Amino acid sequence: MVNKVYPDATAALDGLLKDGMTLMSGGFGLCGIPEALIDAVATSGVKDLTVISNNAGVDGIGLGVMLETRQIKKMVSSYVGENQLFAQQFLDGLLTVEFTPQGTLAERIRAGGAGIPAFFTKTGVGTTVAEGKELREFDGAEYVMERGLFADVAIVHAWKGDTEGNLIYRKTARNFNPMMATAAEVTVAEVEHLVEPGELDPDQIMTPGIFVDRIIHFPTASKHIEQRTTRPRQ
Amino acid sequence: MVNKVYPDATAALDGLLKDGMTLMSGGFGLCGIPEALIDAVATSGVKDLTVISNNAGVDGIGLGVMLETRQIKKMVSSYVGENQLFAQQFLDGLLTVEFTPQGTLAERIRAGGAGIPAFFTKTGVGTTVAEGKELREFDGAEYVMERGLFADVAIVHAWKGDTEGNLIYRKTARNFNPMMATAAEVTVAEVEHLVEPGELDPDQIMTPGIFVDRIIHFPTASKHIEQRTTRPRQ
Amino acid sequence: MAWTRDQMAERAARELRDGFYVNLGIGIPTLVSNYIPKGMNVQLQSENGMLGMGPFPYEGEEDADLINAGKQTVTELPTTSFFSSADSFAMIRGGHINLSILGAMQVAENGDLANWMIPGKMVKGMGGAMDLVAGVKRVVVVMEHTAKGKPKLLKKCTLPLTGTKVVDLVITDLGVFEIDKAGSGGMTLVELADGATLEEIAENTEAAYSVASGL
Amino acid sequence: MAWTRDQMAERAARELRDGFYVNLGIGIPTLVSNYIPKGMNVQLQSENGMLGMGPFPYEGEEDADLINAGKQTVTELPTTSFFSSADSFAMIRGGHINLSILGAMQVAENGDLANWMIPGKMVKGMGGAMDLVAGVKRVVVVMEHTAKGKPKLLKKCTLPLTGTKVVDLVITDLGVFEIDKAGSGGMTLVELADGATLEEIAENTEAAYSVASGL
Repeated sequence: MVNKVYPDATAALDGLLKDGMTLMSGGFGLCGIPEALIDAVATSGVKDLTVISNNAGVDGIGLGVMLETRQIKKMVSSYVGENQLFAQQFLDGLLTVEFTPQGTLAERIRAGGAGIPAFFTKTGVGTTVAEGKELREFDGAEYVMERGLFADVAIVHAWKGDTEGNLIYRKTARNFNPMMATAAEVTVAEVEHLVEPGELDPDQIMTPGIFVDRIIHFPTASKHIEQRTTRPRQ
Repeated sequence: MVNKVYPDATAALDGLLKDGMTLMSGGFGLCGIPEALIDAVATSGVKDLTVISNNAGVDGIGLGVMLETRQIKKMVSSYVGENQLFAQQFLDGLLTVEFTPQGTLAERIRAGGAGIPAFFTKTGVGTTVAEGKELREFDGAEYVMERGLFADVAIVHAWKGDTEGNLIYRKTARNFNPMMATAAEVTVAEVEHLVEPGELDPDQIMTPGIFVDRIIHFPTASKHIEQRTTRPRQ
Repeated sequence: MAWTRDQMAERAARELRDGFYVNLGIGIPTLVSNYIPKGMNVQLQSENGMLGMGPFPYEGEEDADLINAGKQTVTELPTTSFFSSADSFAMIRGGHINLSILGAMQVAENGDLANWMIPGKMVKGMGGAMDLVAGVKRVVVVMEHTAKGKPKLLKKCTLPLTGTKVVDLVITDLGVFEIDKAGSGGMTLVELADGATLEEIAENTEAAYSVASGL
Repeated sequence: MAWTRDQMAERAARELRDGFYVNLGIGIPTLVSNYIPKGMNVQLQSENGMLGMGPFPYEGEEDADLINAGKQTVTELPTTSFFSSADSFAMIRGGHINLSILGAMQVAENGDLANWMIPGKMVKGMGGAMDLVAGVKRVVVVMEHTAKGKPKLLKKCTLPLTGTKVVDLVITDLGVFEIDKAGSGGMTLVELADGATLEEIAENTEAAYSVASGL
């Protein structure tokens, strides 16, 4: 019987990492990022990575770790403003970035996973984002053609998962994780709660197990908060 | 305060129906079809409809009702084989049909709701489905361009809904309902269980209330079974 | 002498591998689920929005909200998940299903497939067949070798196509044929059914094919 | 004399209607939520995947899995739903959000908007801004009338654009301007802020604009 469950992040990534590969990493800011898997990629020493991720972590946390180790050659992101090291490496010419509007990024990833090589969107028409891309009119409005994205490996974080690879995300930690899980040759998931098949309601499964090749139980996610905002008790 | 809850299907469709309009109707076969809303459209007498629905019901049930009343001018469907009356009206030239592969149909509806006017797919390349459509090569494979679909009114069936319009579907009754809910000027939902906001788990809501304009409580859905298949008890 | 429907399904089941996600068409392909080897984990996808399809329910336990792509009542398994039609076909189109086993009216020597309409007859529609053959990595056809005495394995399909260069393997009541759909290797007869002869196949096949060594 | 940030937010809140689904950008637009009239049902969308965004949590009740697009901890409401980024931007791109209120560096008289990068400075990225202005039906900009004494309402934006012909209304500390983004009506000054004068606006505006009758 195929066993998708691995003892830890390093074991789960064994054999998957190659210099120059393309990696998708879930999360929005530090919310819902695959912490353990990112750390294991950093520890592995794999380099010249193209990383597709909405953000680039913050200094020392999340993808920020891989910036410290200079493993990233190129980022495909919508916003990297929280990271000083990123700014410095970018200005020093050590890494490049392909800025993609957040919704276009999400849709490109979904398209990649759904067998759609290209689609048209209004987003970015008339801006630098559309430069060099095909423009086209439909029903009197102008659209730009964007391409699907597909990675060698996707790493995602979920709240619950079963040994079959079925995943459920929690609140806004869902974000880019479900699409990325569909858009890579191999998808590795870390879950806060690992359960047996049958323990998840089949109507509530957000990522069916078909998309998940390897899974680890990671109950100790640190889940950093970037902007801790509160209101006074009344 | 805007009130989305209507007393019955006829009230919920009041003012929305016009001859020659385009209607999306959820369901796969007779599973998850908006029974009450279909019956109310039939009773209304509106005619010359273009109906986008994966199937056309069976004789006397679901969209089959609207075939009896000859209200449908054109169907956009992937499979209509369960319906004798459909066959007869088609052969008599009383209605036309635009056959669309099931996955392309689902994706065209999703695209329409997601602001994507067109996308490329491998499905149908080299077949009659691709005739007259743009073909294009990406990374060595050939694809056909398909257009998004958007309707004047969508009618959908859900298991649970709240008065805000948030919907949850049950098992394979989900099918085309979630996409159709996003792809019309006005979406009307019938739900088996109508609850107050806060009673649905926000992580489990499949159609956010933003997509639902009107909703009715329909606890008495008859839910026909087309192929009752069973196995002997051992 | 030739394979029965069940023998054809049994042969098709030998294409399954542990961990596979598989879509089975209606007819003989549905029978394949009876021959999944014990201990092998194979999950069946139903394109109306279900992965991990279980057997038919016991009488009285049918659920109208729980049907397969053939509109038959089915059951859940512990592994089951449900999803929308858009997500289901994203799964299919995106190449995530390992194997599709389906029936056919005609298969051409280059892998072209026709299985959805006969001109002049009422057209029922292609359902999800075009999506499946275009999207699934490996497509296995299970069909009778002939229809009313006429070959179904042809040089070129005469019926409207479901897909072009999509079929990898054809299992008929007379034998098994591999098709090099991506290359120029054409069609090769790789197995004979019990009691079938090379002559019988030659007489009933229009398509050009090689015969694997050892047959 | 001119409007304060809160007065600008209060004015922007007058663009809300009962039943609206609204996306608020960071900065002054965030303050708009303080001025939603009592009894009016307005649901806030956060593009990272949430509809029905509640206020900041009480101290000690922050949830790292529950943040808004500004990465701030927020709370749920009874109306809340969560979804993926793809579904969130399908909602935005598909025109389902009634109103987007956001900040800007520059707005041109034809509705062009620049709010994401300054050449020569480190580029942080556009986040969801381009999707919002392209997809949301009605786009309201709230911004200071000038930056370091220089006009921000221009004949043509000099900074890289976020979107072309996307802005419907601009609320500054000096007044309110309508833009006929789809037609040829150009920009019209429709309200003066408390204490602002036509002369003050004329001196601080590069864009061509008409003045509504009655001002």
